[in-house]
Amino acid sequence: MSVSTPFSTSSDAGVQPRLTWPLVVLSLAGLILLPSIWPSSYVVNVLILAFIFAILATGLNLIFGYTGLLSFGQVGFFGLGAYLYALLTMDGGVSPWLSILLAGIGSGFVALLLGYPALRVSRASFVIVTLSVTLLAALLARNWVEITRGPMGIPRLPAPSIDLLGLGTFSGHDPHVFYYIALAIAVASIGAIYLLVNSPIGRVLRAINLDEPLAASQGISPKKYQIAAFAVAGILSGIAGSLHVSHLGIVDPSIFDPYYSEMLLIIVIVGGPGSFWMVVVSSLVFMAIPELLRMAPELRMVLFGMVLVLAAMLFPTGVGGYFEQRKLAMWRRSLRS
Amino acid sequence: MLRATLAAAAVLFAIQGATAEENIVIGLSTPLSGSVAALGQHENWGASLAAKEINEAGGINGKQIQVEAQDNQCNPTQGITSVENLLEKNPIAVIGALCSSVTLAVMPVMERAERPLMVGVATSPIITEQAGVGGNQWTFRINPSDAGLAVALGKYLADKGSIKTIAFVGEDTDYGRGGHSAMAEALKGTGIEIVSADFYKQGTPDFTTVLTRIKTAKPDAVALYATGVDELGFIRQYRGMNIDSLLSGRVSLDELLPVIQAGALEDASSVYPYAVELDTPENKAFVEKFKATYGELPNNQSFQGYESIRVLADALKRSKELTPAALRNALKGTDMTSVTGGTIKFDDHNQAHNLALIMKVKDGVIVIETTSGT
Amino acid sequence: MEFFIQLVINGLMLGMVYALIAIGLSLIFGVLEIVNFAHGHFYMLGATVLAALVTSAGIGFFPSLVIATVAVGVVGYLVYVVLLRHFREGEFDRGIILTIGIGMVLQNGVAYLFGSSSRMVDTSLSFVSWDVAGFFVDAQRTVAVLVGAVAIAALYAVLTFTRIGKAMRAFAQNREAAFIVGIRPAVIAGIAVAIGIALAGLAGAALAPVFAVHPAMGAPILFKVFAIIIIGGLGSLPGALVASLLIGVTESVVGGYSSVALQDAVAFMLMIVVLLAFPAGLFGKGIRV
Amino acid sequence: MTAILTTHGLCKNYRGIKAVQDADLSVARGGITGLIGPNGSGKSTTIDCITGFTRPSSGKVSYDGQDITGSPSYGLAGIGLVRTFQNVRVYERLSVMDNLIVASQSLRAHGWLPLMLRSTAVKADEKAIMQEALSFLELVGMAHYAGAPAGILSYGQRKLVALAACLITHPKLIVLDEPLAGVNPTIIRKISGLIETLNEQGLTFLIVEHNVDFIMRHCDHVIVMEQGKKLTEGKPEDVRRDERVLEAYLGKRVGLETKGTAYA
Repeated sequence: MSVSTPFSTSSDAGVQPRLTWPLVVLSLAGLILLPSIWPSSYVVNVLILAFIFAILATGLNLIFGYTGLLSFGQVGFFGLGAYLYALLTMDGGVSPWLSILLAGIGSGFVALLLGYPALRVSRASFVIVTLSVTLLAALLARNWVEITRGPMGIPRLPAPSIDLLGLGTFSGHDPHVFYYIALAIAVASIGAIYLLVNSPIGRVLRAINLDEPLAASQGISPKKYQIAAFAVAGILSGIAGSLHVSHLGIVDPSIFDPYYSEMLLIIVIVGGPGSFWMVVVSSLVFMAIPELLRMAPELRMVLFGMVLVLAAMLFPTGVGGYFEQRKLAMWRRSLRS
Repeated sequence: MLRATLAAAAVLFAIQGATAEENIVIGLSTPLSGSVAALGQHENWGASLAAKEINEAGGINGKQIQVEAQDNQCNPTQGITSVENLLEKNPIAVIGALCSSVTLAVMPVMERAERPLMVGVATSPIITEQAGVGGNQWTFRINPSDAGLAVALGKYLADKGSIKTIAFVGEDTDYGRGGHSAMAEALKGTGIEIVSADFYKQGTPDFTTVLTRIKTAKPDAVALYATGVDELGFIRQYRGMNIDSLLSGRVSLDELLPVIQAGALEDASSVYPYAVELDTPENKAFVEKFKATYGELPNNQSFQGYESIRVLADALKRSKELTPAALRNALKGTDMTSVTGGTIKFDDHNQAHNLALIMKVKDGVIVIETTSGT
Repeated sequence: MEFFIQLVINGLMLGMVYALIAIGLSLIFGVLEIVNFAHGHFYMLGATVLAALVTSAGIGFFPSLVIATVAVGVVGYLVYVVLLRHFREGEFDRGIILTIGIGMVLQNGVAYLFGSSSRMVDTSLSFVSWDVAGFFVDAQRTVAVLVGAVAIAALYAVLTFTRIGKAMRAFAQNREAAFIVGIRPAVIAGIAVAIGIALAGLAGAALAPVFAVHPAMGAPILFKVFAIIIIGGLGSLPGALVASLLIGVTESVVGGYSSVALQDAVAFMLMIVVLLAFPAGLFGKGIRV
Repeated sequence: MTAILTTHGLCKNYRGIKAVQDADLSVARGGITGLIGPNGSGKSTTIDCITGFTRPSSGKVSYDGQDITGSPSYGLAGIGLVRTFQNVRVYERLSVMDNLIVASQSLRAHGWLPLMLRSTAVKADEKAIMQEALSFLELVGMAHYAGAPAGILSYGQRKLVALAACLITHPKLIVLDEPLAGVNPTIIRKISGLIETLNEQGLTFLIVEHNVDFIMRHCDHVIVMEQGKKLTEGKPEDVRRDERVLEAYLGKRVGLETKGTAYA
């Protein structure tokens, strides 16, 4: 046996079809060109939402799919980032770009602080604590009127703008400009998480998820990695939240709508927890579906509920997990022969 | 996958484009799902009923009005998406968005699209501040603001003379909070004092605590700013506890008929922009038709939806051409009689000043005590 | 002082309501290790069924109460047989995802079928209240609390004296131990789930004449009860009862002396404090009676 | 020989049950120490206390001159103390190679940024680890499975991979919890041989095992536990002849059959 055995070192690359990279580049090119081919601001708006949800879903995928912790705090950090953005730009006079960055860091920092009590006991209590954090954040947004302006929300938020030297300034209030801002931030933050999960750190996260005692016996401190992953997911949520309200132009307590938590969960479950690109694709698909299924909203939610039930019963690993199963089957066959 | 989705979307738009050719499309963005879906449904019903009536009477210069409703879940995100979606259908104007925060989020979108936004239900004063002079030229509001209603109620309560202290209870939304600041402002100098203010979370099932406090403090009146589910729950528990303080505020008495008939709300008063009991021929006809069509009595939302279409139709008829810009100019010159008997005329901030109705429960029925301008 | 005592009375009554829901949730967690995210929606289902029986079918309150409880219990048993039964131990996340899905179907299904507006259920006790030694006691609420107390006492008796009850407790301690009692684990778990869910349905039905009935009523109370079972110790039934009463009283007193907004935050803040001080909750795990 | 690991007065109580009482144990550096005893005699709890998976109620654990009482499990691999588990544990959805790379300590020394960006130093390290992992896999005879997900391996094969994963941490002392249980004779021979070879290279072993044959043949020191206490210790042949040991096993076994159902 020579050293040149083509074993997989990055856990993801072996699972995904080989076409991944050309596909990613092609899709990206497509997304860059899309507004010029199809300039409908409705379509542009739906895609902006999809980019924002892709960031949010990638954050949940990191903490749930890779690290194995089901967090309902992501929407809480999403809202926290949104409020941080609003307060920084409106009350703090900070520029929109810097505010997005600070909103991400701020949300990540709060996640870091909450990680310890949340992870203290069990996975069950982690779920409930993170859920409560979102509920508490919503309560705070509604009732701490002096800071958050309460349910009236904070309107007239600025949007980041692009200053191209010589070409003038493009305001992010124009959906077509904001489209590229959202795309750029999505590519940057999702790309960073891609690097993370495919690095040795990502491997350790998966290991902790698969067998926490074994990892501990090998000198890995599970809590340290879990809290760090929770913080990183918090940063992503904060960035997504600030980006979102800079586009909306207003932040109010409905940013904590449980509907977001439900959608986010469906995106990651159907895409497949721990399957990187499938979750990103799933965000795009699920942001488009409500637009295509604009019939009876209750019926749509019943349908989504059934999707969750079916996914939990039949495909707990989602679409992405399906590829992995196939790969496992292939290995078994090859070993038998 | 993405391509398939986009292709499907393209087909969808193509279909929608075809229908938009013949009719005058008016968009409606309102919550059709979520906790306030029932209110949105009423606005939608009211608007549809008005459109039906106008179409049956020959439409606008022979063209039919088509109301396109989109769900906004009372959430700014869905609000923007719903309006962008409506804009694909080339509407001449959009009615919306019931919730103040959604309305505020949608205003710049409509401004960019250069189409009128007709606000009928949202009460936030910021909407008016931002509209008209020096601001958003495309937003018009027909419902009175919180301030107008609160002034009318404050005057009524002060004239009664018997009320000196008020405990305020409201939901922790723009409706409750906005109502509180408007009341506080309106009661200045009337000799009436707001002794406590409580804001509860929407969907709270239990009001015992705040009611116990009120029962102990014994204010002369309780001003309630609650909606739907919570209002019903509050009033039920309020009556269950035999609290002597008079009930007032913005109580949707129309929806509490069983409680009122049971004699449980005697002497309660309320200020509202609309009441089923309003004694004008237009309103009688409206209530009749609404009930026949939808099986329920109309409420403020259905009335405002109905009125929004009427105001738009009136402007469309006067408009030189059927374009959004011409419609806006026509709207500015609106001077029509409302279903309530009041006059709809937009001020510098595109705010109309319809009537405020003070209603009271007397012998198990709702009577309209006074009407005043706002 | 009188005000304070009144607040405590209110709090204890509210706490009993929480207890009914929390004990069922804790029972299911103890046996299956599943956090039932649909639990609040079964509470809503109980209230909705009762409202339909009383207002539309004209059946009396108490017969309706029994019918609604049994109906919700049967739905719960079916949920176990069709869905939860196929879960293996340790599939914690799948359980949550599944029950969230069930909750979405229930809430939106009811909203689709019956509309999302709220309904009131009137009974002969609706506006009756008593003055007991100067303190106010609401009749309808007293009925709900008594029904709850009877149900909790009955559950205690079942867990202590019957074979199946003992099996449930053994099962919660050690899955294989259930074999000794000679009852199949699937049967034990199925009955535990049915009882737990029926209790939620009972709570909803008993409270329908007190609170407004609408499709979204399940979520807020469920989240509060989550905090309660964490405080009481996941899976501990006495813990659930004590924590429920504790939260009920604390909420009432906090709301009475400060603000209603803070009242809603009490349970969550107390939960975080308990997690920091007693990580396993006040009572630790295990269905003990 | 000096002791690499000692415990003094080790106690562990669970809800009033004394799982381990006053155990004074000592593991000689460079040796193979066997830890035996009937079921429920406290062997597993003892090694859980030693490897940081449970906190002793009282007593002291020293390793390599350091007091490690109550230190968390993850703090021990770094100082050369690793363990395997009774029901073998591997990362089922990771490849066999990745199982070893995760266990390796050296990559974790890098900062997160170089790791994320795979700096040249990280790349070089990774390459070195892969080489090393492969050599350990060859040693245990699993090199041709390097790319396979560990989940497809048989029970015995997993034990081999788990052993290789221990080795890549460069341990001084390996605690093996029933390394031979549930494994076919071929792999028993394989594992026995490996332990022997590695011990010759200077590795110390503490082995919990029921296979008496293995204990007699490979251990140079045996500790017997019964009901949470140390019963006796000594050379395998001496322990074998000890009446008390026989009694403990037989007596307990009888007791187990009646009592067993309560815990089964």
